Amino acid sequence: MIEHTTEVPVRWSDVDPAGVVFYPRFFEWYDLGCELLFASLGLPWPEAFPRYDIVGVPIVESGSKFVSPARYGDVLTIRSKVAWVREKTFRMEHEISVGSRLCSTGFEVRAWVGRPEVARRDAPRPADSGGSGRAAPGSVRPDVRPDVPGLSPALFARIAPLASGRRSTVRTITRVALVGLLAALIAAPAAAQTVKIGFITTLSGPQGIIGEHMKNSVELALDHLGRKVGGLDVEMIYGDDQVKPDVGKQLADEMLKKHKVHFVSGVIWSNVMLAVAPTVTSAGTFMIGTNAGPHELAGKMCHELFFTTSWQNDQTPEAMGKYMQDQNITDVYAMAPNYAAGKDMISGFKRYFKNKVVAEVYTQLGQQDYQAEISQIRAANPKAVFVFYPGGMGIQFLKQYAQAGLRGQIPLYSVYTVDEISLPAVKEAALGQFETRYWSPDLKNEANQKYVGEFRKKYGKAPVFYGAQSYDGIMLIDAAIRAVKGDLTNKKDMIAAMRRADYKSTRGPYKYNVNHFPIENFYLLKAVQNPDGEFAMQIQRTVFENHKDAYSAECPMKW
Amino acid sequence: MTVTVALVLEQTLNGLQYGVMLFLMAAGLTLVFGIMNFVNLAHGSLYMVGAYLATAFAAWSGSFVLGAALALPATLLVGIVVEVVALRTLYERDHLDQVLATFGLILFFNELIAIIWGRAAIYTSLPPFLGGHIRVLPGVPYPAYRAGIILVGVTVAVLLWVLVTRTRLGMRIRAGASNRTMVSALGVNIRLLYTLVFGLGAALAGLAGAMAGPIYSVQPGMGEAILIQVFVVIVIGGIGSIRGAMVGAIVVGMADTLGRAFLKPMLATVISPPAADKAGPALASMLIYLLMAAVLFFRPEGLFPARGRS
Amino acid sequence: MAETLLTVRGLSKRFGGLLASDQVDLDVVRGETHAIIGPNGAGKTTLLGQLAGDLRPDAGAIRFAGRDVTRFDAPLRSRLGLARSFQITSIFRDFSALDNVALAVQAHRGGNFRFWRSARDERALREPARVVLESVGLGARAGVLAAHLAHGEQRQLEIAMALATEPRLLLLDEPVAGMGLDESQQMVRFLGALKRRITIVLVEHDMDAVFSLADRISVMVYGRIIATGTPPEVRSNAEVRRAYLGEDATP
Amino acid sequence: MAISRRTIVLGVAGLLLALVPPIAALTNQPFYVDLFRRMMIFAIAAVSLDLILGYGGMVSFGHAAYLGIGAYAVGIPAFHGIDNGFLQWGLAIVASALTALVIGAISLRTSGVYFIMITLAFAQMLYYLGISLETYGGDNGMRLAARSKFGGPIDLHQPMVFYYVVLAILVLFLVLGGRLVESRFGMVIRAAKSNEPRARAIGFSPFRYKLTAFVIAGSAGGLAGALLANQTEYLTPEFMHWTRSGEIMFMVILGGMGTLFGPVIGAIVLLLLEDVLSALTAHWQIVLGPILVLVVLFAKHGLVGLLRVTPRDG
Repeated sequence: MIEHTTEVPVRWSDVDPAGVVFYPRFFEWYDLGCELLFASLGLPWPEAFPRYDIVGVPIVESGSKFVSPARYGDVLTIRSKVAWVREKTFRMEHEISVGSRLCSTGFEVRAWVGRPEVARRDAPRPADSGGSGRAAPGSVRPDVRPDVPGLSPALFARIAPLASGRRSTVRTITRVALVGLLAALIAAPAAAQTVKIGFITTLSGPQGIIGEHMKNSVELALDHLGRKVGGLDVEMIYGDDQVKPDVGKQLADEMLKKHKVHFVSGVIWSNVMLAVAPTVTSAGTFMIGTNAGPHELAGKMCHELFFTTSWQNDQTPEAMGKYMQDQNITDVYAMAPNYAAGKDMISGFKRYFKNKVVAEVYTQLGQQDYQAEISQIRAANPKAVFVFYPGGMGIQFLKQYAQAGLRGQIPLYSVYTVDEISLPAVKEAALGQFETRYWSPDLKNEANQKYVGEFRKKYGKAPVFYGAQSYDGIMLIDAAIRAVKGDLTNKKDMIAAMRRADYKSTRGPYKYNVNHFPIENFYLLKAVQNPDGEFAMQIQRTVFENHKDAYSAECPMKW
Repeated sequence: MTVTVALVLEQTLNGLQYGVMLFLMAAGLTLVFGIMNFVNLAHGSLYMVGAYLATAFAAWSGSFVLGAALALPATLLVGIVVEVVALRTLYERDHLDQVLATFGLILFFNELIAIIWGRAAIYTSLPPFLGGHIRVLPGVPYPAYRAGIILVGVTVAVLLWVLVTRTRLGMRIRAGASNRTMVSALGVNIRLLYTLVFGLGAALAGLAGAMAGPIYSVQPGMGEAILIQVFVVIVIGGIGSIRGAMVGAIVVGMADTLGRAFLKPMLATVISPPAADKAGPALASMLIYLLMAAVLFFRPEGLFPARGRS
Repeated sequence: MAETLLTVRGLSKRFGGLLASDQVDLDVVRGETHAIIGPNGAGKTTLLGQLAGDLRPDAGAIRFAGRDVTRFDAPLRSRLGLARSFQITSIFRDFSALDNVALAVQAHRGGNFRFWRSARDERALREPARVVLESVGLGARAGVLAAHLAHGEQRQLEIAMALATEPRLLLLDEPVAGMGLDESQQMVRFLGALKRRITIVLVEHDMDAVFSLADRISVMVYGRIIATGTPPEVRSNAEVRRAYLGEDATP
Repeated sequence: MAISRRTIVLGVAGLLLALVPPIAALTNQPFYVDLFRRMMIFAIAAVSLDLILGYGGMVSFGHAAYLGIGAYAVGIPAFHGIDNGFLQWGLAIVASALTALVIGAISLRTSGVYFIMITLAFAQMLYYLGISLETYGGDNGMRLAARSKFGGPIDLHQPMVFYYVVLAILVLFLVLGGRLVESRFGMVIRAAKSNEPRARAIGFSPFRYKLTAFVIAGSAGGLAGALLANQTEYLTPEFMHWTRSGEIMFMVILGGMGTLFGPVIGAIVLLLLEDVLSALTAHWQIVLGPILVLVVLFAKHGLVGLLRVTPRDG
């Protein structure tokens, strides 16, 4: 779509005594943005209006939302674009930000107002003009009417050169061209639009296996949608963040500025998500998270353009806490790696587990040998052990726990430790292990059975929740684009569509919380061995129904 | 949590076992380092190759011992091929170039393994006959497999000691450690000696990998997780000295294990328990680095510097 | 008796079982050229190392120009005017000949914490260096990379570097070792001229060079000095002949 | 004379880098401004490491520690609402200088591989310290609320302005570095690298000068860290991980040790290689690994060495 960016320093005259911009100034800047956009199309108002006998493009309706204050000395970036063009009016949308910090979003609906007598005299009258009498100044010219919605290819072909700015043809084109031009340049791309989706995950290194599952699930989703998302051709751009936040941010910048993607999705790790999400949303693009759910994004950093198809990090341990509380287990020995997610897990567990926690032990990130900790557990002889050990750490802990003979003596409960990636590597060492999760391969709903079945057929192994979340992410985007009939510029309606989450999710139907985190069920799963010898996780019971995360209250968004 | 004598003894045993594990890795590294003055970051990759090969052979042959036995010569072969192809020309170069070249090898091996076996960790299990527990202490069952590791580690130490001190090859190795140029001047086919020593180092790493397979996670990149700790061991022990590697391994093994087990309770007696809860884990993970800095401060060449002032 | 510049008392140094210096006493008079000879492995280089401050003696004391320098390290002794050359040529191979000598001048000028002005443009360093280079006959080779100098030229460069520090005592460790006949004669001629200006301790195997340069000679065997005297005295000393020519030394 | 040739090359390099933003604006590819700015920031870190690695022969395997310190010197004040640029960057330089002084004083007592290992150890200690700093996000790291503020025209939120600030600092470092390595101070550390026993024999006691060089390199690394924090607007202890130190070392070696422009070229080539290769295949490391080995085997003096015709003078 047509877009134009300009930069304006905030001058002393724009601010009130407190140094904060006086709000009406934003409307002047919107007007400036609109004017410069026209100029960028080779139609500066002072020159275009007399040439096409246009009095002006007065504002019929305007509004603005103020997100954060701009101050004296800031340099504002004003991004203006034409949202749509109708018979008599067209809508401009603006965003004003300081660097990457959004200050305000606004819109103007403007009308064409032509000068009546002069126009009739020398303007060639298109066949279907059907003039409806004199257009009083201020009223709109009935004959200035391209056929709605798109423009006839012939007329478009004639004025297309204008877009490339060749001066010679301008004088011969009539006033109709002015309207036709805008409509054509706006409408045309929408028709042949390809939706670009950037997907950031980890593809190299040991954790690359998770990224592989996510990428496979996205590709499977595209197969199920006939390689079209929301009816539009789709271009996927994958990025390998190498588990580094600054690489993740650089990928996001590349996708936003170089590839100009419409959606960014994926991201496994909380620290990468905290670097990527704000970058994407402040650039006015949708961020559809498919794994990491740090509490900051569920709380004060929630954003209307951020949705996740996974969960908030604390919800899964909360479910385990509730289950163990309901079973009135006490004397629990809690363990996790010594990093932010580890602490989140244990605090989430204790939010619902009120009985006695014998000990809270944090081990070194990436530790291999847990024999010392296992001896401590045996000495403490607790009634149950609750752990969080993702990836390689989990495999090592489970093996060593079983090898130390504790598997039979002290029941082990865990979160994000036993999954379809680690299970094949530990097998019987995890038999009988309890985990809580929002999803499981054996969840009985039509979408999930299709996903699990097709994934197994195409990739020859069981899918894992990282994949299910990514599959849902694509489906969510598809539903949103379908709801706005392919008009990717209509973010307002896409947000509304996404909030309804009316797509067939692998977890079954769910609703969104105010902070765009799912309100969903959580189940207790157990590692069992199927008759055919394969180890799998099976749902035992539902722990939470429509469980909300604990941070949504902090989110300022209300809808 | 009461700190009973049995617990202290058990943790000491754990420390010993972890030390022996580190020694298996450190022996090969310090040998290559001492003889050829060669910094081999890819030693961790040979450890990984050993673990993968042992698991594959064990699955194919059905017996863990056979698997490990086959993995040794295979890793030896891989080591020799790598030495001849890439590393042979680097002995004269300075440590910086060796670090860069061997880091390139790490990247290569990790991706190669990921391509052949896939990125996910592969399944390994304890050998059935070592699956049980032995009553080392009353009331404290100790995993038989880990006792096995101690046994293997000690045997390897003794064999290495015999090889280095009692055999002709060992004499050349010790001479090479103290003065490389002199050894080559005396007509020893130094090129063959280097290849043999590198192969021996690779075999030792392969053995360590085979032993580690069942208890650690066998996945691409497993070598790097232990690499830094092994370097700490050989630096504390004194580069090039087998004795140094043994002592260094036990010291680091003990310090790391006992630190993780008792540092927090000990700290809690000195500072407030919540502060100890916070400081304990962080300090425990820094412990071996503090240890190394302290040792180097007092003995800049490690505890048993094998290298003469060449 | 002229003032003694260097006095060594009871100097001993042990490497494991080997006693490299065994209670060595030595006096070097200012202005003299004192040679130290002895069979290979007699401990000459170890003695020189202790005098220069590279090796720390196990026992004994070294006094230089009236000060006890036993505890001083090599850089400090050098700054006190005790310069040395090495048995195995040791120069700054990737610097030009002139740079090598200029560095020696700079070491003694001090003021090394200067970060802006290029050292190669400072006349105060380059001129004295060029003069010393000329004096050893390497004037024409100033710009050549040290690594590219011939073996003999590198030995001359080492001496030039020592001289550039304006030393009061020069420790020379086998200056003519590995040189061709005419090269060593040229070096001996050079040292002959030098010995008038500066006190020299000369460790050397080439007897022609020793007897043509040395005012006094000390003979060292198995870490001990068994005789000191003028060249004729030492030549006729039975003890020396037995040590040098084996048991049945006939006069 | 070498100096003029160096000024010419400096001028050309500066010009080329200065042209990137206008070209990016013309081709409507603003992304390349960010990409090249990130490369220049790592080039600054590489040049600072080259001072002690290439010229001083001190193989510090923990130089990323100063990147981390510099980044947190911006992040922590910003967290408490202080986003004055001069204060933050000043703190970055001072804090990393002090850390370098402590680490250097202990490490420089050792040499060879022991020096490599002890510098690595200190950096890992700071890495684990960073992970346990819960108030500042620990392992998750921390968002930088706003980029350093300097007032007036220098507003880092403007991609172009920030780009030219970084370019100016890089050029400044190259000029200062060029002078420093030729100065009396530079000659001492280069002599100590070339032949330490000989340097001691002619009267230098190199420890003080090597330590000073270590501190200078550390503080420069700290400034690079401050720039990196502003570039990514996000900081994590992972900046200090030993693999990051390895990356900076590779840039110096790849480009050419003991030259000023080597590290700049090394930084650009390595980061471009990573960016391009990772876009091509998920198994990009199987290509990068052997490339590193080949560079070590055949390009002894790094890429600059390949370009330079005359042998490198002292």
